[in-house]
Amino acid sequence: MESILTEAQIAAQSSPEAPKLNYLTNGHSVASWLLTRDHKRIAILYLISISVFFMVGGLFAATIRLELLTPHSDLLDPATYNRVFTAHGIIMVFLFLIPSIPATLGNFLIPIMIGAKDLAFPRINLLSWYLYIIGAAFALYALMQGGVDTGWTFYAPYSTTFSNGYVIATGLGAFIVGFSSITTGLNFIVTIHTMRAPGMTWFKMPLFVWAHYATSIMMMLGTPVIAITLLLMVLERFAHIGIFDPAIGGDPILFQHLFWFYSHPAVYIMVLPGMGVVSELISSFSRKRIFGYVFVAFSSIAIAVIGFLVWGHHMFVSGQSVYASLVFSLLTLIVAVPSAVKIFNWTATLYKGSISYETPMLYAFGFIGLFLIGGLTGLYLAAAGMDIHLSDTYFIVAHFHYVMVGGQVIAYLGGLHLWWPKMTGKMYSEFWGKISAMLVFIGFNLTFFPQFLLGYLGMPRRYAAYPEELQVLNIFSSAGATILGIGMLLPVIYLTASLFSKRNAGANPWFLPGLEWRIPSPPPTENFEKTPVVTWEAYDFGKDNGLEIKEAEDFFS
Amino acid sequence: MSAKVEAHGAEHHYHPPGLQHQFDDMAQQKDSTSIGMWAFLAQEIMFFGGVFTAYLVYRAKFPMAFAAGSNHLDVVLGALNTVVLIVSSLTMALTVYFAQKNNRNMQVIFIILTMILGSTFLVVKYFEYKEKWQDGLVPVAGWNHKVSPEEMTAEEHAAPAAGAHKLNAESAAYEASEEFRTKARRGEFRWADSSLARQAEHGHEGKGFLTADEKSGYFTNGELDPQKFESKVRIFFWIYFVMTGLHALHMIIGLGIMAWLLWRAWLGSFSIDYYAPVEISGLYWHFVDIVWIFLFPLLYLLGRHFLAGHGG
Amino acid sequence: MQNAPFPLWPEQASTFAWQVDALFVYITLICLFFGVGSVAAVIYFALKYREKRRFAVPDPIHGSDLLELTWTGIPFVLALTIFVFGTIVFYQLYSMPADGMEVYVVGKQWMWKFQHSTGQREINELHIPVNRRVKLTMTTEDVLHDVFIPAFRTKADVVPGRYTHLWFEATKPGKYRLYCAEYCGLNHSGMGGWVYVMEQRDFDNWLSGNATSQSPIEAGKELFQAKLQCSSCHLDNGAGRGPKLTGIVGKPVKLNNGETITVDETYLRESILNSQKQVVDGYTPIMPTFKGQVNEEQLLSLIAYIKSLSGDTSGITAAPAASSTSSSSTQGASPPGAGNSNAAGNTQTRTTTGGQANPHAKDGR
Amino acid sequence: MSEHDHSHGHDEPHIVPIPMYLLIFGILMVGTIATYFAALVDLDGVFPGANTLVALGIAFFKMTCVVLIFMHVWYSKRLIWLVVVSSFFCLAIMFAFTMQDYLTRSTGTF
Ligand code: HEA
Ligand code: HEA
Ligand code: HEC
Ligand code: CUA
Ligand SMILES: [Cu+2]
Repeated sequence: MESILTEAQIAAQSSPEAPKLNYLTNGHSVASWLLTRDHKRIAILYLISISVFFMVGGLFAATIRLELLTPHSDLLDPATYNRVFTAHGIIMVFLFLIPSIPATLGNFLIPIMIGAKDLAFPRINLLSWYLYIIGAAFALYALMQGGVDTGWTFYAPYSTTFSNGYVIATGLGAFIVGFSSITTGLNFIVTIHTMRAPGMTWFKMPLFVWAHYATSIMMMLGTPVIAITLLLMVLERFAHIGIFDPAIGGDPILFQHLFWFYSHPAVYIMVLPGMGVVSELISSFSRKRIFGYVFVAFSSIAIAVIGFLVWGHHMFVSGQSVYASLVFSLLTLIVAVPSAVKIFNWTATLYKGSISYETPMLYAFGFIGLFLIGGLTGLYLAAAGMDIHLSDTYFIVAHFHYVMVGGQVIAYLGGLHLWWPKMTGKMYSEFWGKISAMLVFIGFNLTFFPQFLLGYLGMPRRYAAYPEELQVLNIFSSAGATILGIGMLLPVIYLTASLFSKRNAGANPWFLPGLEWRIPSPPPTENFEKTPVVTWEAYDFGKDNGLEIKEAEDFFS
Repeated sequence: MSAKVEAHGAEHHYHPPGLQHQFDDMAQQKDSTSIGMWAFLAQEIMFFGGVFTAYLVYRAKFPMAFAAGSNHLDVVLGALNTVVLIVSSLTMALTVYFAQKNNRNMQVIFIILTMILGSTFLVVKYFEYKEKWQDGLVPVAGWNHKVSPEEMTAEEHAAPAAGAHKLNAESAAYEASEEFRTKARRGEFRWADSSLARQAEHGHEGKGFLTADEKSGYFTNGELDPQKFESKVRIFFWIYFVMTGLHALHMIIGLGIMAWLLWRAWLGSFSIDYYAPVEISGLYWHFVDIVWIFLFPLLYLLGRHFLAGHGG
Repeated sequence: MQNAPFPLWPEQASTFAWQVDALFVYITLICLFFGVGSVAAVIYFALKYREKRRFAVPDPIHGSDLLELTWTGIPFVLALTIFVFGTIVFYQLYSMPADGMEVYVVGKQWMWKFQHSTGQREINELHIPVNRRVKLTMTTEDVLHDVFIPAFRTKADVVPGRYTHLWFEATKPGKYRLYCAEYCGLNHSGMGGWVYVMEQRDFDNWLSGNATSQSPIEAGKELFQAKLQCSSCHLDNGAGRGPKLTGIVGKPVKLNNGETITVDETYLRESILNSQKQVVDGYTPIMPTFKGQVNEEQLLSLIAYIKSLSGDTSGITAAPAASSTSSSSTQGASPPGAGNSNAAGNTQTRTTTGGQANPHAKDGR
Repeated sequence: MSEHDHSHGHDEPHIVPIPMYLLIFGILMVGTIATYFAALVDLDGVFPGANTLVALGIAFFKMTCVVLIFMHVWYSKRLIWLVVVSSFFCLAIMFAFTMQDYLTRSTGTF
């Protein structure tokens, strides 16, 4: 097979001129955006929406940390504080982190990476964005009306009977957003099965696609359960029938089972895409195929499958049967192994690589360090005897921020930087990129490491006020959050600024072999002029990858 | 490879009707839609699965209360509906058959038959719900038919409040009120047929078969407590309404899909080359049928034998 | 550690605290092994293999099944050791001693109520003797709460409608924090207090000297006469709308269904909570049900007071449900409302009404 | 995994003959009648829970017929089988792991 690059594309790669008609310039009306069925435009719609919610969630986080600067509830009264951390949790989880990578980077890249014109169901893709927006509107309505104070876990019977927040509106919001996640997952599964270009076999797919495949399985099979659970909760609150009400024989712990049946798989929904991104980052900037590609690919699937068997580890102290706890404990420790496999393979990929420290790569390093800490602290929680002391303390808070922020958010930022030139055709400022990556890393550790100590000392979570002797560590944490906040704010500024700069990125600024780098930046609406025929392995930097990646000197001299 | 069809080239290639731009050919499109539908059904299974889990948990805890609740349902109507749905599944399957045979008229006829059967199901369901409403079996306070004084029998007038109570009773004032008296007997939450619990207490040859939860869940100081028993029956009805309600909702959506399908079939859109919409609508319809195949025994039948074995 | 500007390690004050800490250290060692190892490797490789020429392409390496097997196998085995160790500690923490000193705990938005088996009651404070096993039997009147004592390294949720248990044996006299660790609404962070661990002698003193607070009988009297207005019907001369309650305990009472029952705590409890159920012969069932209006504690006080009217001032020793009026076939019938209580084997002796219709709830939101 | 192959245009759909549909329909009707009558007989004498087992067994059998023939899974690719089986597997996990808590709870804490 000869190279699939057209003359024009090769020209585009070396000349800074972007092609005239791309997906961004193909229609400028509002309707051309709001009614688009182009996966790339929908990705941009998602990108904008989730960024907004990330800011809102971040502002709530800032409020939390400000309040916790002093041991007393002086800035916020407890009623407000409860609403603030609930809003923070719900917005960050349902409106930001779950759609973060899949709905933006995944949406944008999966069809391109497998050589398709679009996702299998473009209209359902658009529907998914609208569902997201409708769900978010419900949540925002609840927020405006005074918020919810149940915590993001909505535990019964507090949520069903005792809370006087807007539980129904929020519950319905999360219910609807759930369907947006289901439709995204469905689309990905079908697309990955049926839309691969000729020659693109399963084991030629980038690991990013594998990770999304595993994520989609969990979205498909897990999310409906949270939907029905929230529906039952809403109905219960509305009609006071008592299915979770112990007064008439209902069982509040059933709610926890149903909730975590989804929400544990959801935490993997919240990290697998990040792992997919990190595979791409590590490979790209050490210019090597991922070590043990097949193992990394299957470890995603293993996490998806075993991930459904461990939910009870959130309920060790809940009054669940002790035998059930032990079964869940064992399975939880087993599901940690595939994550270990990934970490080790990434490390091994670096061996004898040709490593450059671009901004995205800094995020990848950050991910490995932070996710390691987050994941390893998961082991403490998985050991039933240890979790009794740690459950519902700041140790948990630190654990999940390390995996969610240190894992997924960092990976998301890394991925956003890697594919920003592809999505927008513009290059951001490498200088500011590096600065902000460092700030995030330092700020993050300063914020959340002290929380491990706080947790072991016994500071319970969801506390508006805490004992005086714990103030020093809390001040560290709040100080760190300031640095972290600045670190997170910077990309918003310099990435936006890059849109108005003249620094065109070219089709392939980093000389990478993936299919997405073989089309212009920004890509045309149809992605490929001609359906590509794939003859090379994933991450093939070698001579026969069909792409004339000349060594860099040629371009820089 | 070279035989690939270019959907959106500069010149016009062969573009079969119904082929969407993102697909290369009809085979790919058909594959995608059917995998998509199956994935969607997997999602539906888990969605219903949540309520089935709740059913499982509570039925394992309170089998007698569930039996008592089940005995309040109209098993004849339930069986009728089962038959109606099975026939509709057959007509749906035949619709697909005739689409494959390019027979427009038969397609239209069978879609209409399917819709008629689907509507029959819903009408029957409506009457069942109405009956529950009249009998005070809706588990939500205040959502039942209020028995007016005129409707009451002499007996009911005579002993309005004896042993009467309301769940979550707020006060005696309420119990003494007019509203309460009008609900007595046939009013809300009067469904305790606690004889089943009594029977289970003594069981076969003196071997009681109450579960541990039932022992604490129905009895107060060793006395069968109708109020506590009723609250468990109420859980049964709650699950009954959620399950059948969600199922009915799916039927209604199914009818909407059928209407659209009828329109397309009328226009003669489907043939052996392109009948994926018929096929996947059929999948959906059969799925809804399957849910009912389980709901029928779980809700209507389990527990009937308690009546049979012990003469009621 | 006392000299540090802030604490870094919580005090160890129970027999199993060291086990939990040992487990912590064990897992930490494993984590350091993998964490430091991986991070060191990443840093070393990143420095050593930094690109020599811009975007040079190194020789590809595809992988090694042997390596994969190693680094799947080793974590797997270590994970299993963590499981075993964790299970041992879990067993220690969650298997209840048979001979523990019983304390009953009722959580309520937003306070902890403790009652010793000798009758003493405290709020947000728990006094216990050192070196003695203490077993908590816990429930809640409203939502989930969680008893958490970091210095003892143990916690457990309290669940409405059923009993959960916790035990510990304190090793050091002192004052330790008690928290509510399960989110329970508005004042969750205020729902805490102290556990006072005392030498046995001090504890005995405390027990006997704890007369400052109102006794159950006094509290019951106040409820009966003022707060709940029972006395408006139950007059001492028997002329009220309800029967006279003086001297009834231990005596048979005839009901209007012809049965005769001996008045005991359970009967009293039922009469108050479900007054319509057992109606005294000759009276109309006009007594309102107090279910949902009196909480568990008030109920205990009322019963204590009514008993004192019959000259029985022993207070509440055994709880109503346990005073086995249970019929033979339903041994262990649990208290009303304790719908899914911990099953038949649950022979412990306090009761609760479980959650009731709740005044905080706002409809339709 | 069974794959969509780009090299041939249309894979011919399998047309299930009408008698097959009628046969399945007959089985379903018989199944319905059977469940109905089985439910009225007290089988608990055989072993406890026999009634439940029979009712669910018949329902499961009916479902299998519908899935295989009416829904054409019997004639479909392996992938479809996989989707069907894995979703039921997932459901089974939810049931089993939830019940393992409830069924072992009454034994108390160890
Ligand atoms: C992205 C999200 C994410 C991820 C990936 C994880 C990953 C893990 N989590 Fe976490 N978790 C959360 C998000 C996440 N978690 C959240 C949000 C909560 C709190 C919810 C709430 O209550 O609000 C929580 C709570 C939580 C609990 C409940 C605590 C409690 O409430 O009492 C537990 C208990 O087992 C747990 C365990 C684990 C484990 C074992 C992993 C594992 O998957 C980690 C695997 C990774 C590694 C282990 C690191 C790499 C491995 C090696 C370098 C090799 C060494 C390994 C071995 C020796 C096995 N988590
Ligand atoms: C994706 C998930 C996610 C993310 C990204 C974060 C991010 C952060 N979280 Fe979050 N957190 C949760 C998920 C997440 N959290 C969840 C699920 C809970 C549990 C809730 C519950 O208990 O129910 C929780 C709870 C939680 C607590 C515990 C509250 C308590 O239990 O009492 C704390 C306390 O420190 C905290 C802090 C932070 C901080 C400092 C960040 C920082 O990383 C945030 C940094 C980002 C920013 C600061 C935004 C940057 C942007 C700006 C600053 C722009 C400013 C805007 C304008 C100028 C317009 N979080
Ligand atoms: C409206 C009047 C009224 C009020 C107020 C009232 N009761 Fe009664 N009570 C009665 C009547 C009438 C009976 C007898 C009928 C019955 O058993 O239900 C009775 C019966 C009882 C009995 C059983 C007596 C026996 O001899 O067997 C007890 C115990 C009791 N009440 C306690 C209380 C307590 C405690 C309160 C306050 C919390 C209270 N009552 C408030 C009217 C009242
Ligand atoms: Cu009680 Cu938190
Ligand atoms: Cu989890």
